[in-house]
Amino acid sequence: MSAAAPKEKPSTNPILWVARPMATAARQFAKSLIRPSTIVYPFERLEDPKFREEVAVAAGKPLGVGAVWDNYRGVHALNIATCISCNLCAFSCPDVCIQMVAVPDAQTKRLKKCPEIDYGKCSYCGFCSDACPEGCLTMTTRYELSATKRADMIYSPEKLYEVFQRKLPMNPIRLERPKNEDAILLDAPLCIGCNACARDCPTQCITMLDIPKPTPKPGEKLPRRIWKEPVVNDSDCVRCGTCISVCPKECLFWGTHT
Amino acid sequence: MTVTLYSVAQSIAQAILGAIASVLPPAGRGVASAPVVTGLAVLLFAAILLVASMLNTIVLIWFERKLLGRFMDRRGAMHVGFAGILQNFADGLKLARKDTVRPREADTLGFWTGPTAYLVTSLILFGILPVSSGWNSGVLPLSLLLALAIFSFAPLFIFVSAWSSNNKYSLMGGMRSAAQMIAYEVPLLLSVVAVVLVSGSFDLTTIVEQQQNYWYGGPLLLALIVFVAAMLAEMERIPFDLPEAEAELVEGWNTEYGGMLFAFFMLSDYVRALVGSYLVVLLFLGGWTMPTWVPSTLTSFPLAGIVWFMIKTYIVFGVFVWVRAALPRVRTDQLLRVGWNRMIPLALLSVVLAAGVVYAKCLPVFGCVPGLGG
Amino acid sequence: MEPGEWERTLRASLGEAVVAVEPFAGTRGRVRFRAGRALDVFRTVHGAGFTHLSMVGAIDWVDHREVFYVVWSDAAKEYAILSTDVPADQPRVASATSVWPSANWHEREAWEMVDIQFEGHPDLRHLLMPDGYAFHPLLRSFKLHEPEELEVKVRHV
Amino acid sequence: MSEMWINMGPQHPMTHGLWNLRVKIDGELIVDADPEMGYLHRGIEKISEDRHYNEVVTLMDRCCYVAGMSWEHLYILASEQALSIAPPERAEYIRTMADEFQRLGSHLMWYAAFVQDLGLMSPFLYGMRDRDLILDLFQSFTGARMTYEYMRVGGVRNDLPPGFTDRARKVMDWLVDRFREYDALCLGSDIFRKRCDGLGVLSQAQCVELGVTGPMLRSAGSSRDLRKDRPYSAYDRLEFDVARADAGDVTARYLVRMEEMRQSVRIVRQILDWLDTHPGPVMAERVPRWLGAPYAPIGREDYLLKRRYPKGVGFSAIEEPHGEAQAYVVNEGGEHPYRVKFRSPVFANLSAAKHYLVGYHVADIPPIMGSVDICVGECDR
Repeated sequence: MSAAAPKEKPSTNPILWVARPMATAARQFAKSLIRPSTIVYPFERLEDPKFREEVAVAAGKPLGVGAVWDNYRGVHALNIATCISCNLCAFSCPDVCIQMVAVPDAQTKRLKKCPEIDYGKCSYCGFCSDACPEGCLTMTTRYELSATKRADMIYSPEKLYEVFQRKLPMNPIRLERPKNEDAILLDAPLCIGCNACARDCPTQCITMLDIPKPTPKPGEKLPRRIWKEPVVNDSDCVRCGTCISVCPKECLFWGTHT
Repeated sequence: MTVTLYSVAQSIAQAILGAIASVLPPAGRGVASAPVVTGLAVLLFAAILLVASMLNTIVLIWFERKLLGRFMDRRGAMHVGFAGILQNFADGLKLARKDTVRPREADTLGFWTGPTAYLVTSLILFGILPVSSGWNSGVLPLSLLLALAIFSFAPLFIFVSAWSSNNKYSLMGGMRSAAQMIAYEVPLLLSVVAVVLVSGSFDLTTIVEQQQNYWYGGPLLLALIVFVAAMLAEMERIPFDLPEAEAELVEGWNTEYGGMLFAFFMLSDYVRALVGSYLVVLLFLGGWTMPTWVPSTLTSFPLAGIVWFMIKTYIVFGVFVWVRAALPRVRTDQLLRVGWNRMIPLALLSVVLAAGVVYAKCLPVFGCVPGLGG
Repeated sequence: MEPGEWERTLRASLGEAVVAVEPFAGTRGRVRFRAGRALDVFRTVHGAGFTHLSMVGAIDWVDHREVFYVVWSDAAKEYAILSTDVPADQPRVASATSVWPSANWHEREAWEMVDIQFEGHPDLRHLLMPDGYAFHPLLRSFKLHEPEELEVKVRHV
Repeated sequence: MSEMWINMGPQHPMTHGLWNLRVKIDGELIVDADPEMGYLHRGIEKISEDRHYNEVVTLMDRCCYVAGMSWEHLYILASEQALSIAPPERAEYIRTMADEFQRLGSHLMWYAAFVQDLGLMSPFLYGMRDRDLILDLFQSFTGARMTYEYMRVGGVRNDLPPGFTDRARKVMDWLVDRFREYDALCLGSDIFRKRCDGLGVLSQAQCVELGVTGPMLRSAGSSRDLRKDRPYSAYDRLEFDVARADAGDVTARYLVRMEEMRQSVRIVRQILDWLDTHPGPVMAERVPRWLGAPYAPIGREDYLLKRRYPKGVGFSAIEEPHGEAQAYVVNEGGEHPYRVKFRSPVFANLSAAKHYLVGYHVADIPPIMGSVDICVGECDR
């Protein structure tokens, strides 16, 4: 395809030295007398859909037209009740700004680990809410979080729960899980049947099944272990890797079923 | 007898001193004697003039901010006071509270006196330029010359403060400023010569009164254009704001200034902008007078002269703002080339045209007027 | 041009200086050459139409270091990658600035990041790091989160 | 005045970022120039070595604050080659669209900054105002205005929200009208022409020699545009012309960028039509576990290394708003890239500063450097 060069003598050559820009500025002046494009921020907010329509009509400009605020990645909201303490948010955080801290569950009154977010470090990438398998950590349209102290930038799970209770528009985007997701596989000879994985599994998708105790050959010593083996229910598993982290023998690993 | 600013000041002084004298014992009655009254009246006159002019300047800044805002599709100052009219006071307060940092290597005397003298010389102009008949310091037969002479002090003080800042940007800004102002003094004065030729007087009041029926802006259009362009350069406003071209020279000659000294510069710039607009109105747009076909109800209310004068001034300044909103900055060499190669011949031409007007004793469009040419 | 064909062409003029031309998706191929005859390779490749040097980078493979050059030919509208291995204890390669002046800053960066000595470079001084910086951050031995002693010399003008 | 060095930067209104242009001047004439970089060096290439492939995307946004999406695209293309993953077609179109939005946004930002250097304040605000509309569009499909984190290895994070294409069309219509206004304010102004014509001239041969790319190269008569010459993503299926000018001066660069914006609008309109009629997945089906969802146990990464993944090297080059950007990603089978190397077009364009500055005046520095369109973030990385 031939490259169309911009015309060497464009039609916008100066008339009367500066008549064109002066006229353009005057036209813009006349236009903005009705309503300038600026949004008077604390009083007018683009996240308000009604205001968006009004301002677009009043200004005759596509102000805020493109903005879909539901998708906005702002301050997180955490539903403590549905959090399963899977650590995935903390794992996925590229800035390591999420810490899992123990808070009492609203219903059961038992302690459970929930994410605490340091907004001084957070980059609002959304990886944590993408990773959350239960959809309990989502991002909201809230973007005002100035604080006078650094400690105030650390949002405890309770504070994130408060944000949740405000019923702000939540980011509706949920990522589909990849179809060929790796599963937890067991390196069977290493396992000692200690139940640590099943105990700590946040979704209780690991069950310890009995395995037959082999009869030792003469001269062979049976390993000292419990004769059970974990079996992972892949459809319930959220792939958090907690079992791998707690396994004392490092016998669990990621892999695909062949 | 028309009300003049001095008569107002005199009556106020009279009243104050009279009240004081009435409560004093008889020995102290002398405070209300004529010399004391005159002295206090002069002081009051100066104070009123200063305060009113400063307020006017600050409103002018607000006016520019609002106007420029609309040109730029935004709102300008809007939160402090009605439509942000108090914003400049807030800014001034902020600048007054700030510390003025003097660079270690800077020259103390020049660093402090430069901006102060710049501001003072700019403020003196308010005492010379009449905003209505009688509303200046008195009848000065050469008030136009005096005003222009004081107006051209600026490059000296700018250069003093730029040099004593001991900063390369300041130095370059000061150099540019001096070169530019000197280059544009000439066409400025030449275009004023055209006005003086036609009016036959250096007295601003006389010049204005001669424009009762026709404004010099009409027959002396060329002189008006030259004068406005040269005035833009003298005021260092876009497109001629090279001395403080912030893109390359940070802030030009006031780079090192902060706090109140910067406020002095800022204020003086706008004082000069206001004075420039005053001069345009006085010399070319009829000053405080209005043509006779304007209904007399519109021109005969109290202080009508001042009101009309200010309306004209603000419109002229609005044009300056419009230019600022639409045009980029020119380059130093281009500016000087335009100044020496274009402006001066044009200004000379305008003088010749003015001489022709005087010779013909007629104004082309506005008809012949008795007493033309003094 | 296929990588194999190009290899034959290059070998015809360069002989043993070219180790191999490997296929590399999206480019004409990756030319592996011996660092000792770098300038000959640069001149030949430049003469073959690759007049534009886009990037010079270096990779620390711990036991040795690799320097790679990305060049572009306007005529063929194709990229090619030149790559050479240099020993880690003597990371020397001839500077490409005489052939492609645009290599200047890229080589300065490669030198300060991965410690490749470009011989014949006109102005091999720090570019991104402060003057007098004693480390080469993109070496694998430079770990993040470790304290470092940094002496910054400020240049006064 | 004798010759003297002045430091324009690191804090200087001309620099548009954190860098230092040291110029030696004789009066108002520039006799030597030496740009100093590194004030914004954040070691993105080093940090990338400790991050998962998708997590590097967060760095790419911060690499260049006006062209974050282009850099994401650049990095993702190289990573996909290194990991042997192909994105679905719809994702390619969305990426192309995002790329063109970014070009519009970046060029509008350039326009704003460039005219402001010339002392024109109002077009600055017009440019920023119109760029904001582009940011609104970005926000509606990525969820953020500047740091998008949108592209993923194997596709993009999410599909477009409903009604997006209509909104985008509205904004495109608005923008096309604005370009005429921009031209009137700049090209229609005698002062602008006097200041910019014949300024900062760089011939085509010099450009090639010094590695200068992008609008600067195309303004010197070359028609090299990677979108045409080496199409990536969906560019081979779209119709557009390469913007070109011959003079090689500041005005020519202005013309090229303006024309590029018009072409971008043209491309975006085609893509929007295509997207309306071709729904589909936006993520590749088969991606490694640690790429499909961005998680992996951080404390004990070696678990993943029980299995090595296939090795590979990826190289990508895209036509970024500033010029030709390249990425070189080495995948050694771990979950982190072994080495990431970027080529920033600004880096090369800036290294030639001496050649287009010497001989002009101090007052010419802002328009010349403005026409180079510097983004220090991507230059220093």
